[in-house]
Amino acid sequence: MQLNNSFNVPAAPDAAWKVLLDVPRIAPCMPGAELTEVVGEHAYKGNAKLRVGPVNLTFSGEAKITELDATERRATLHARGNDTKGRGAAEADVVFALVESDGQTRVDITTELNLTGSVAQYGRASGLIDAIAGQIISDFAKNLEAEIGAGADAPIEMMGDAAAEPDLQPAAQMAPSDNSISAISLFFRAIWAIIRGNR
Amino acid sequence: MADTRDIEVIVNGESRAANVETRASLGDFLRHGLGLTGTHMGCEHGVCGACTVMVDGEAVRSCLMLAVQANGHEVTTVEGLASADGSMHPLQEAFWKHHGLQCGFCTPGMLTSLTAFLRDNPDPSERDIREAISGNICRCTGYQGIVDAALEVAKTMQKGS
Amino acid sequence: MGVRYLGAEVQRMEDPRLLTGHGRYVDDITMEGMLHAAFLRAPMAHAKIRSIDASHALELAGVHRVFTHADLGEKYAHRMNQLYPAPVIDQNKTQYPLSKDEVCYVGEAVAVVVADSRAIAEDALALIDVDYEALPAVVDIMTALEEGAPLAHADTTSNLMGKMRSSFGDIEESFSKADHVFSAKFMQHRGGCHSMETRGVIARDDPWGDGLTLWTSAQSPYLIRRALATWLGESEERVRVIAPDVGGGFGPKAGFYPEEIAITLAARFMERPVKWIEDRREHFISTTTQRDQHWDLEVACTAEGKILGLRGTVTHENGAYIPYGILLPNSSLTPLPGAYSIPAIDVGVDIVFTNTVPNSPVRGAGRPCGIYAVERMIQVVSRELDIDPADVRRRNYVRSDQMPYETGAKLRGGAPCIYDSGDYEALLDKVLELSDYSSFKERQAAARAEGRYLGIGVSSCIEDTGMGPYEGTTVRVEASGKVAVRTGAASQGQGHHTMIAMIVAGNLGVKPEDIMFESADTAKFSHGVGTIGSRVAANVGPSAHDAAFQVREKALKLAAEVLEASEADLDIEDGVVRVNGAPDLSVTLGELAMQLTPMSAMRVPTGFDPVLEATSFDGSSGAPIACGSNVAEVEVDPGTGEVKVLRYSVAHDCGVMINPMVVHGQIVGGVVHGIGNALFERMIYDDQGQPLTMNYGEYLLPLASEMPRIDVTHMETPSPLNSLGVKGAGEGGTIPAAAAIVAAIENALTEFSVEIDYYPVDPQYLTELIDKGTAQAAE
Amino acid sequence: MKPAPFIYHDPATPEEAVALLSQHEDAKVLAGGQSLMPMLNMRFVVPDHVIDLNGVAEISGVIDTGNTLEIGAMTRQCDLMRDPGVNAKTPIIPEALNWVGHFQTRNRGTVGGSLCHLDPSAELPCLMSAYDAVLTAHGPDGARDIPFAEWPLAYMIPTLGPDELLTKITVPYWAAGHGYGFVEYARRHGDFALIAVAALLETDGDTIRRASISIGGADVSPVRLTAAETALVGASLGSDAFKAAGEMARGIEAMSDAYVSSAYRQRLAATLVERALIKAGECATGSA
Repeated sequence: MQLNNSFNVPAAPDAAWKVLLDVPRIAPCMPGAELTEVVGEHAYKGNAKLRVGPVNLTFSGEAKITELDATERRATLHARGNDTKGRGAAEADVVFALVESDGQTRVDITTELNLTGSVAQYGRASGLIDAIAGQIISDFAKNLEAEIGAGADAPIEMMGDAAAEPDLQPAAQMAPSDNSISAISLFFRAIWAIIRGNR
Repeated sequence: MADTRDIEVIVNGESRAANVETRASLGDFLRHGLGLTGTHMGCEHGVCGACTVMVDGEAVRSCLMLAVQANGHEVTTVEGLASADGSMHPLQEAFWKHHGLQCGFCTPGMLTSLTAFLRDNPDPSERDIREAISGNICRCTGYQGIVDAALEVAKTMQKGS
Repeated sequence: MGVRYLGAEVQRMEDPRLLTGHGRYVDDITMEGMLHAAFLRAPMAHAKIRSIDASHALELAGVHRVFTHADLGEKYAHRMNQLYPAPVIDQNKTQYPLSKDEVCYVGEAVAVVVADSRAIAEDALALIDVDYEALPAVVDIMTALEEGAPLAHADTTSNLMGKMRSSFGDIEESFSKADHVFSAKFMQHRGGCHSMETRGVIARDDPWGDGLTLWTSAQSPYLIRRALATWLGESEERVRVIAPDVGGGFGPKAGFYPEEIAITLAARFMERPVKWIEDRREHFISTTTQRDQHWDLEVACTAEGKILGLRGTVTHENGAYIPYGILLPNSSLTPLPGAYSIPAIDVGVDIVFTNTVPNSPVRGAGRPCGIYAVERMIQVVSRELDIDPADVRRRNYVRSDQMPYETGAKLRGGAPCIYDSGDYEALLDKVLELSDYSSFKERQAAARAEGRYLGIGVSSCIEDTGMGPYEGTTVRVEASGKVAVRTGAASQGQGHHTMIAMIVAGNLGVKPEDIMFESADTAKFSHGVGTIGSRVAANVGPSAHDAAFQVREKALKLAAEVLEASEADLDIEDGVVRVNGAPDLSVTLGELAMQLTPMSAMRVPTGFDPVLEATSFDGSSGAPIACGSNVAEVEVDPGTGEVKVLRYSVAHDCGVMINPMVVHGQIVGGVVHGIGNALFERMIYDDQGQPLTMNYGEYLLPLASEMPRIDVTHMETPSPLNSLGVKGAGEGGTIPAAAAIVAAIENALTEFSVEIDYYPVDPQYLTELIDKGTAQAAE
Repeated sequence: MKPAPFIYHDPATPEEAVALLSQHEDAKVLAGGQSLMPMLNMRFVVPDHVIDLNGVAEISGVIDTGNTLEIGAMTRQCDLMRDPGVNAKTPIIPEALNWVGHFQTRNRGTVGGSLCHLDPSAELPCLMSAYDAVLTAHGPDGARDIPFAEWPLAYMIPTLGPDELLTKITVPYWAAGHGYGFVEYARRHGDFALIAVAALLETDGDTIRRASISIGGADVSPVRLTAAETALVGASLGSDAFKAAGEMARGIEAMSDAYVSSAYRQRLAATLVERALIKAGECATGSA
């Protein structure tokens, strides 16, 4: 399934671009996600948690920047994870494109998400699973918007250091922790809104 | 190591003790633990009804019960329906007469379900019987022979009472 | 003589065993040292396999081995053979037993774990790490042939597997002289196997002893023996395949599966028996199914509704591989004239690969689709010309005085399709009477006055059954007096034991209960074909008849010598040969068998075979054509879109009935399968090829609660193609059902001008058509 | 299709069960097992611990308090159906339970299990929504009452802490002689409802005094048709009012899935609300 999100950040494209490439910094913007290891230049290991009703999933896998075009300011992040209990896999190609717009930056995020295995094979929940995935991406975009906005004020050199020597502590904890009831509640209320909106 | 429990279950009137893995279903325990392979596993998610047995006289899905949950209870399987002398249960006879089975795979669940149902509902209509076995899927017969068999047994039970 | 049990409603001999829980299905069999297997299956519809890491799985206590394609070694690195080669297959894609480097449907077997128990084997599946590179998947047949469509296989340039065509008569002339030409497009979806017993295999390999033995839940053990031996490059003599009690087949169990090879090799490598029992989720994604066919047809007819020609195109969904040749598209085309005399037909089929479970026949194979297509066009003619659907049929039937009637279509293998016998109009009359067709309009009007919508639908079908040439039987009298009967025909619930025992007992003069019946074990009978295409009664019936007759002849000849009487004066009853008029003079069949055994102090008569035995392969010459007419009466609730089948009537002719009770059961069961196709069974994939319908709460098999009582009446027009005059009955219930149901629904909703172009007809679809009709009427 | 390994616990009291829940992080409560067991067998749910409540006798059974019906969470659906008091005072409950699975699953399935599983299509949540039932949960700090309206938190997730246990459901009685109707449409007998409707009416002669309409299967949790309930109060029993209520149901929020669209669910809700009300109206004998 393809999901599209766009937002503006009050920063110049160059500044926003640097934040975007700082994967350890932006990873926590993904609800339920955590980075556990840097395995190479632009390659990382981590987990993402997801709850669908009684089913608690933990996807464990890798994320990698597969395409980087500094002049066009386009990057493609490929992320792929398997549920740790064998119930399926999630794979995503996330294309980030930064475009200058009135001195600010518009960030276009195109996500091609594919769920496979038994998690994806439940017809009665099919609409819901799409909606949950959509919500996660939309939350990610919102968190990223906040993060890039914040990052634009920080000295660029600092962020460069952070990228070189990543601090695996989340830069900002905006993702709802997966067992916090109120967070789940908020999260799902948002999903309901999406499900209804889509009809 | 595997989580196991010692259990004791009365199966078809006979006390059977065993050490079972707690994740084992009652159906798998009957089949592979006790060798009572008359109980069939058709879907293992509680819809097809082939694995139906009676626990304390009530028809239940043996794929949706853990073996450990049968500890201290009485279980009747299809092997326990016939009389001690080997003569078939009236329902088994009626299935035979009305061609109520073809491949025979759903049959044990049909028989255990209908045995319990007819005991509690001695004067059912055809509609009642069709609803009663709506939790037992048969791919072969189109159900008609099964329904006819159950109707006949109900009628005989009425006369007998 | 001989016909004593033929036509009798004999209670089945296999039943007491099955009723008391003493059947012996594959999973009931256990053996010393047996290990258990579970398959790791592709989670995506199309992907490259980059690597497989089973190291974590192997560390789990109780896991013995994990096999992948690479682990099987060079000797076993090849693809499976094509079971039914055919010239029209342009791209012969068969699977590897375990995927090599590409998976082409969700469910394709990638690795197999062998462990102490099934549960442990499943635990290990989650620990195998496969690195897949996802590839685009093709799911929709309507776009699969378009330029730029994703390809089902990475190394191909098109999703077109092949093309075939049924063409006869002068189609141009038919259309040019027609008063009317009408067209219709419709999609047909047929579901999966869903035998209540899933598939299952036990393999034991004993190279120094019995050789390789396979117990498998299958319809065609001989085909599996041949296919397995051929794939292994070994002699069939060292391969024994047994189909024990089988809990339903319905077509998909007639094939040969990757798991049968993989489990064989696992047993071979482990040097221990290995069992695999398919679970229900696996059944949805690894047992072959029937899927979508799209039809785009034109019919040419006269003003009176006489059909002159039929032409168009079909798109047939084949799934990812070709496990079973082109049997399905072929059997969709063969019955195309249906029960009608249609001078010209020209219909082509595009056979299309998709990234879904491979395709094989399900009860009726392509026949329900072909018949549905013809019957739809009859409905179209009836509607457009406002002629009663029964009358349109009447005007077009092949008449009994035209038999044998060569339609112009071809059976599989290219033989001409010839309708051998039958009276289609008489059959229609019978079903119209049975269903109170003539008074339906009154019922409909009375119901409408109460706000209820009733409808009636008629359909007629023919069915090419009993494809010969043989399915053999051996009959042997033992010294015990028991009669051993062996055949290759596997039973999945059709009652072969009873049927054959009836024939043999009647012919030979023994009690049916003295017959020891064995079947579906390649070590017990030399050669068999399989239980497919409603062929067993029409082939094993004649061979059992003939073999028993031969044994009888031998026994009488020998008895004549022993009793010093004329053969003409002898008769056999209950296993005893008596001299007519001299009741004290008798010898049992067992004594006669004993007589042939060289024993001290006994004279062995000369000039006789060593045993009282005969084997016959007498069968059917060609395909006996069964026929049927059905009437469905339904009620539609426009508030919910629910369709209730109120009544269903069948008039069926499958020639001489050996055991009418069994025939009745086949017809009723078949109709219910057909109603399932028409209204309930639908297997859904998403656009990425992920199957969404993976449990019995979502895949809707017909239940007793929704099924009507089905009234059946028979005609018995003997087939001239075999010695018993029988035709097949296994699929005749299913084939015409969807057409009758859909016609009845349209009839119920005439005031909404509902035209159905898809089945299974689900309530949402129906409410959309109703609402559309309501809106149009308001305009 | 065998469950992944777990550690099995069989507490005898609610306190023991709560203690086990507090102690073990990844634990799943096993009630009747008619929903959890399939998910365990299919390995959708893979918990480290399973806490079986079937030995917790004190949370099973029904009590008629005079004004309310108290249902122990572990009361089996079949027992609730057979209870004479339930049949007399809350007749819609046995009527609705007829639609819950099949008699074999009702022999094991429990009331609390269904409410905790919270399948969007399940009949019991729909009923409890219609009744504004109160659910009592036990946790390490004792009991708390949760009105049904606050019970569903998200798709198939109730408002229960990880160490809380549903122990009791309290159903307030409607006046004697109230009308009730439970209708649903499922593809086959015993299937998940596409839409289920529970309707309760109290009347005074021909005038509706009180109404409750709950729709299951439309959204992720049961929906109360409050606007229609309000509109019905004071209206006369009869087709016009019921039809209008049905039309209001057409506007509810509804889900789509692989099988049916939200538009179809809305259309079905309109049909079935009207039919449930007609049924309720027909059996209302006047409560005054």
